[in-house]
Amino acid sequence: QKKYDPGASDTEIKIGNIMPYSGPASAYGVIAKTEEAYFKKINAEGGINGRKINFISYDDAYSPPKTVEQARKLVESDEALIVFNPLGTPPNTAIQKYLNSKKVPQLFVATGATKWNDPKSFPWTMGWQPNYQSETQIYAKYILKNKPDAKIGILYQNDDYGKDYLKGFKDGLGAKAASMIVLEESYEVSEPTIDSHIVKLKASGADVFINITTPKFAAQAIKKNAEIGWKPLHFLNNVSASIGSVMKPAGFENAQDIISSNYLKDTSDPEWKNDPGMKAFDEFLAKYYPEANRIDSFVMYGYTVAQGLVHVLKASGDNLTRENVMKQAASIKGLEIGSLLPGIRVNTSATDFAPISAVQLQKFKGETWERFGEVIDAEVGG
Amino acid sequence: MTQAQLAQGSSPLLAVRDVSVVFGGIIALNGVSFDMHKGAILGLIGPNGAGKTTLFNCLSRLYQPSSGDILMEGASILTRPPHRIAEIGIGRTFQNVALFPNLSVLDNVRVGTHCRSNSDIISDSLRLGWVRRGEAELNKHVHEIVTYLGLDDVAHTIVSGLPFGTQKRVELARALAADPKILLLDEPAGGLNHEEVHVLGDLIKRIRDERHVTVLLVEHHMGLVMSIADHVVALNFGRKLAEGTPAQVQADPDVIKAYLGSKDQ
Amino acid sequence: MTAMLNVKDLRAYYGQVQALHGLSFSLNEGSLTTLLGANGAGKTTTLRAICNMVRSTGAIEFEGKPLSGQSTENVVRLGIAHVPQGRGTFTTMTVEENLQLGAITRNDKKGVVADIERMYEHFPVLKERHTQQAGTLSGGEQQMLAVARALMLRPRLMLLDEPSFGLAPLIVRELFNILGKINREDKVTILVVEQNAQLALELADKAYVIETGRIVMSGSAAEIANNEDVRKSYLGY
Amino acid sequence: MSAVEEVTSEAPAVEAVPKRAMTLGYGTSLVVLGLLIIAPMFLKNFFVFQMTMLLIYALAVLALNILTGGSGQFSLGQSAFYAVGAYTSAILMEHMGVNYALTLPIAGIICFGFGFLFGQPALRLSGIYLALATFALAVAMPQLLKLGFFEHWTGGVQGLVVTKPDAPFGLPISQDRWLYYFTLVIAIGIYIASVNLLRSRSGRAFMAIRDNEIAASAMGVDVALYKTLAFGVSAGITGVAGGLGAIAVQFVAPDGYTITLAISLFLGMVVGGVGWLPGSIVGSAFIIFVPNIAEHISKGLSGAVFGVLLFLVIFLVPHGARQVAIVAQQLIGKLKK
Amino acid sequence: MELFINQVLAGIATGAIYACMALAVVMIYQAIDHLNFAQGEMAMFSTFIAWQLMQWGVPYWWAFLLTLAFSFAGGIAIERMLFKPLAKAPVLTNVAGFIALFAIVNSVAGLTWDFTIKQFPTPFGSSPFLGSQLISTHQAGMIGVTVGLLILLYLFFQFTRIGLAMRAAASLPESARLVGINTSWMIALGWGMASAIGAIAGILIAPVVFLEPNMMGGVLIYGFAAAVLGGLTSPLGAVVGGFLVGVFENLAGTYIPGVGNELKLPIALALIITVLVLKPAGLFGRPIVKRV
Ligand SMILES: Nc1ncnc2c1ncn2[C@@H]1O[C@H](COP(=O)(O)OP(=O)(O)OP(=O)(O)O)[C@@H](O)[C@H]1O
Ligand SMILES: Nc1ncnc2c1ncn2[C@@H]1O[C@H](COP(=O)(O)OP(=O)(O)OP(=O)(O)O)[C@@H](O)[C@H]1O
Ligand SMILES: CC(C)C[C@H](N)C(=O)O
Ligand SMILES: [Mg+2]
Ligand SMILES: [Mg+2]
Repeated sequence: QKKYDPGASDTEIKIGNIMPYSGPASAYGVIAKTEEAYFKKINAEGGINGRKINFISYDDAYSPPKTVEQARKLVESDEALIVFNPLGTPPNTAIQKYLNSKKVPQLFVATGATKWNDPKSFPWTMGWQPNYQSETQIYAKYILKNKPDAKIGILYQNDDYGKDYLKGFKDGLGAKAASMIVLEESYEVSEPTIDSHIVKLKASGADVFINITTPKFAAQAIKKNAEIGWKPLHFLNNVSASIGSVMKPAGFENAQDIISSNYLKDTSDPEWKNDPGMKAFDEFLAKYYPEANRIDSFVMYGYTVAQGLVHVLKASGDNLTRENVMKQAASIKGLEIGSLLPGIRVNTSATDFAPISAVQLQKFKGETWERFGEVIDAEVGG
Repeated sequence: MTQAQLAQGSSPLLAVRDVSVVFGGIIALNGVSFDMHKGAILGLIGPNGAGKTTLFNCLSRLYQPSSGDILMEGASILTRPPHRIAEIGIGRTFQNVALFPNLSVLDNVRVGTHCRSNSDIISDSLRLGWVRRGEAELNKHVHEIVTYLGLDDVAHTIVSGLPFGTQKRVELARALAADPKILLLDEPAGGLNHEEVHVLGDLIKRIRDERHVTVLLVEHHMGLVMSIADHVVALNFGRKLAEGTPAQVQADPDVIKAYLGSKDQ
Repeated sequence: MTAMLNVKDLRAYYGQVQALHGLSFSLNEGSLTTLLGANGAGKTTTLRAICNMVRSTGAIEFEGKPLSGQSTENVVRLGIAHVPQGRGTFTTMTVEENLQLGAITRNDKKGVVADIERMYEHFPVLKERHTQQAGTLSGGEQQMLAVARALMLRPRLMLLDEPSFGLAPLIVRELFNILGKINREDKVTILVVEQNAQLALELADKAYVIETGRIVMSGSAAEIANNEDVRKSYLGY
Repeated sequence: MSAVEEVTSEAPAVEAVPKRAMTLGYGTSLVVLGLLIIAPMFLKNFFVFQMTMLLIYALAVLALNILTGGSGQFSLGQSAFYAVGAYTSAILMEHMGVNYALTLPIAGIICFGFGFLFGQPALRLSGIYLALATFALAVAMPQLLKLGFFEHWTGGVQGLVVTKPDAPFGLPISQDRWLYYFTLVIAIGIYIASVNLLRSRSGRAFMAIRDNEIAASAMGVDVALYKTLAFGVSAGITGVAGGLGAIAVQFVAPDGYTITLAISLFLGMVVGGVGWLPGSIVGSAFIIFVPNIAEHISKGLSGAVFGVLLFLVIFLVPHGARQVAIVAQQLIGKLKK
Repeated sequence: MELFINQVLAGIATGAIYACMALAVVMIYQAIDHLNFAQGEMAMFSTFIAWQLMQWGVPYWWAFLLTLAFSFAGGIAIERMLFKPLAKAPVLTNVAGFIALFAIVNSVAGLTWDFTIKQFPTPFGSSPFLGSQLISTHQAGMIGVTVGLLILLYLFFQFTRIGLAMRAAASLPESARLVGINTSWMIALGWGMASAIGAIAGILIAPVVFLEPNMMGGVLIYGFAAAVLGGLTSPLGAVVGGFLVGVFENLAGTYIPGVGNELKLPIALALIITVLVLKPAGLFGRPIVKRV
């Protein structure tokens, strides 16, 4: 029996999305462009249970008031079924209350903040990627285990993303945080270079460097470290763990032995040359998004999350109500997506709104990441 | 007997005492002193760069003398900021016309009344009763002055396109709107032809007589100065060169040498 | 004598307002002509129209070449110097830079240096102030600078808009001596708008009187000086 | 050396408008007002929300217009005042439970004070130097809002969620419609007060300063006082707009009040016509809708399309909507004859 | 003490970036009497052109020269096409035009070259300079080029006729025309030169900050601040201003306790405003006196 909420019909499913296509965060725009291309592919292949996806994506320039306007437009004017993968913590915070009161799914938000996994207070909001706090907790545990006398210097971006990472790291160290951390440096995205912070970190005598920066600054930091001859044990956040768009520009020789973690396959990693998942990705790009820059890690990100959505919609069958979509999203069991690292699966439940919650540590060697250790379940508290 | 003569002996309305002004290395005024008596028209002449405008600027407190004092009705004006000069009755025009180019003639003149009225931004925004009544009164006053100076035809025109001479008249109107005791006129005859200068001369005298304004007149048009001034001060290189009746000054050999030049030269 | 500048049926406009209503006149090569008129008559507009600084119609020819359609700077490059009303001083630059700018179109470096010295001779106060910011000069000093700057072009035609404005009587006379001299010796043609009609008529060969945008009288300077109305309005005797 | 004011010489940054042209005639005003009152009754809530934002940004543009068109001072720092207003309202509502309507005058007063104080150092600056100073303020504001020191109040980088008010007295209209009419009343009040202000002695003092500071001071205008007052008034109105914005959007966060907002408001003023108060609403419409149109035309090039549209507008009407109004007025005048 | 020296050196290195941009800012200011908000984006675009040429196999110096030529011509073309029609429009309308240009250039670059960072080569190498690990040879080279440019610009404005004409055209176009200056072309020339200098700045900065469409956002703010601090009329001021801002912000970030880091930029800007309040024409600008 067919059941529809606004945005769904026999022929189409309207999916809303909000992305910063313009303004300082425009680098993320490719995420939605990739998603759009992926839905084109799905539609070309017959759609979802016979229905075409109508992907409506709006620009909010990363400005929360604009996000609210666009979200309301999606819900009230375009009548989209769900708002899918809107990007950024502040924009998502701005619309969370509204979407929950309207009972519109805010599905697979494109930010790793920890707060999206809160089904009790916000049953209509669900995260996607491993959350920032758990990632740095993993680093913290690693340090406690392997280098208990570390003197730690941290560089983080002064916004929600940096602070979330920072919090996770400190939580991970627990009581030892105060004694182990010798310097916490923050930078603003408006700074042209972060050289002076690196100089300061080196001078602090730190021998472990927690690098919580976005790609450009990560590359600057890696390069500057080499230039001033600072060789700490270097942890780099997953946000910037891209070989093609960070390690290579920063110089492979400068990036050796950096530790990071990942849940996605790196498109520049020769390891996946013959991997079927990667091949599918390349075929998709060639056919539906040829102008894409495949080394851009956001392309892979968009490709993956779009598949997550397609899975949920398929599972919803003919019952395309918002409630059912949310229900299906909350009951993904062991979904494998070709672009996820081996052993990492998508899992959700009525009490677990964190679809991807596992990562694997990796170390940069030569020109590739070498993964090591187990796949670690990274759910905070879990 | 002129009013000026009547007033002689009593204390001066305005007294310039030993005023000097220095710009970097340039001494623009060097110990200048003179008095102005109520009801007089005092001519101030001197070669270019003698310091006449500089003296005006001291009187309206745009410049700070490096020494000396300026007394208005016995009180020094040097402690006053520039915007509190108009309220003690010193009004001026500018050598090179300094109107508010984007405002109409009427509004230019209205600004002239600024120091004679008071209201605050809140009452103004709410257009309270007393503000409205004040504006009405002010409008009457402003229109009267505009008519007095024959500016009715252009009253609503934006001043920037007006002929130069008309602009000078608007400046005069704006200065008069504040009911000054002393009017400082910096080359009001510039750009006027002979006939127009004559009309202007009459106007200045009328203003003095009818509106009881004392006038300090800087002018290179000797005909005008000689015909209307009661008293003339000549400056040269920032110093006072001569002082006296127009006839005396005009005949002063120093003044002739430095400023007038002899006819047969 | 040939006509150096020929103006026919000149009309000029400020926005919707017409300021000149069909002026025609000509200047002979080497002549010194004066333009008289009341406040707002259109004298300034006439000079501005010759240099294409206002919207105008009609024919202006300089040495047989039409000036209409030429940009102001090209008109100047033909050798027409203009001392504008209000002086147009480059107030933020030094006195000397102002003079150099007057000669900016010239290529003879030495000649320019010599001419600057000559200007300093004409107007010694400018020499004293040569490094001073021009905007801080007194009104009269700036007027001298404006005339000197125009002379720096080594013009063949000079348009002067009330050059005696704000000048002390002594300097006015000197200025007119200089103008007379360059007119006679350097054969510079001069058109001068002047309120000091007496001096101007003394010096000029020819004069025009303009009223509300029309020429109402023309003739030799002597004729004009003897006209009743002119005597009354402009000379005062 | 005498105390000559060393004023940096700048061509007046502002092309001024004659005062009489600063407002609309009665007839037109009534038509516009009628539209503003009736239209929302027939619109979906979302469009009502957009119209509310339209009024709010119009207020902010108006405030800038008073500062720039009125007193000739340039400001790229309006986003900072907007932010202070927004945070004031949000904090008062969320932390102290103050009624939303009461927070607005408080936001206005606080911003007035802030603007007035900021105007003090700005006094000595003009033109580009003033632009830089205000720009600095705009750049600094989000960082100040993020400061850990204020985090308890501001919510730091996370911002604050604000509760949307219901219509009072059980009026049977939606929250959005109620907020719209509430905003409309405030906007009209402020508009009328602004028109009054510019037509008064104070307004003339502003404009005199804009046109010629030295002459204004010789006429008895306290240049320093009126310049800072202009900043204060402008900031105060912007603060009220910010407060309304916080209530309408239901969220405040540092990222909402970056320099981009200040630039938008500036563009709104230019498009509406510098110094022409009714243009504020046209300018506001431009900054709200044109980016939407641009992204509709091309996502990847939305910035470029926006730039091209902006160029088209300023090529066609370099004086902004005011120019359209003048042409229209002339046409109507001709038709009447 | 070592930290102090290190921070000063790091500040000088970053300051070189600001100084470079500030020179371009001064250049355009002298030509159009205004700041061009799109200048950073134009520089970024030029740098991408250089990068693209090198991707196509053009050797560094050829790419460099071609980019300069392209930027010069591009600057002139932009002025002719977009800003000449606005010559009679109010100043603020022109500022709106700069913002529009900013949006266009940024967006086109983003679409053409996307937002991933690109490595940009340096002709000076990036080994430690004179054995000091705080300044690389690239940064030293950058300081050298900046100083060289500064000298050229100074000579240009003070001693060439065209420099004088350009200043005159910017400060008082009407009078400039009256002395025979083709004001309109002076402005175009100014755009061309500013654009070329911007290209040099971009090419020098890119190896440090990595090339991407938003690379100039922060740099331009600092470039403006540096130019204004030094005095917009003075190339020397721009360079000194750049170094001062660089050093000061680092020291503020390091030594002002508590708020230092998060407020580095606001504190630096506040300092600049303080300087301006005391010295309105900037440190090296000639004070302009207005009189009546
Ligand atoms: N701000 C200033 N800086 C430097 N010099 C100045 C300044 N103001 C005036 N001067 C100089 O002071 C002298 C006196 O100028 P002032 O304007 O008073 O002359 P004036 O008598 O009014 O002359 P004029 O008849 O030409 O108007 C002039 O030589 C002028 O160059
Ligand atoms: N910018 C302008 N806008 C509008 N009208 C103007 C403008 N400039 C001049 N006019 C008008 O054009 C007419 C002629 O002015 P013009 O300046 O040529 O007169 P003038 O004879 O030089 O007089 P004066 O120099 O004594 O003012 C005047 O009526 C004047 O009002
Ligand atoms: C991986 C990214 C899409 C997330 C981004 N850094 C954010 O939180 O805003
Ligand atoms: Mg004078
Ligand atoms: Mg004239």
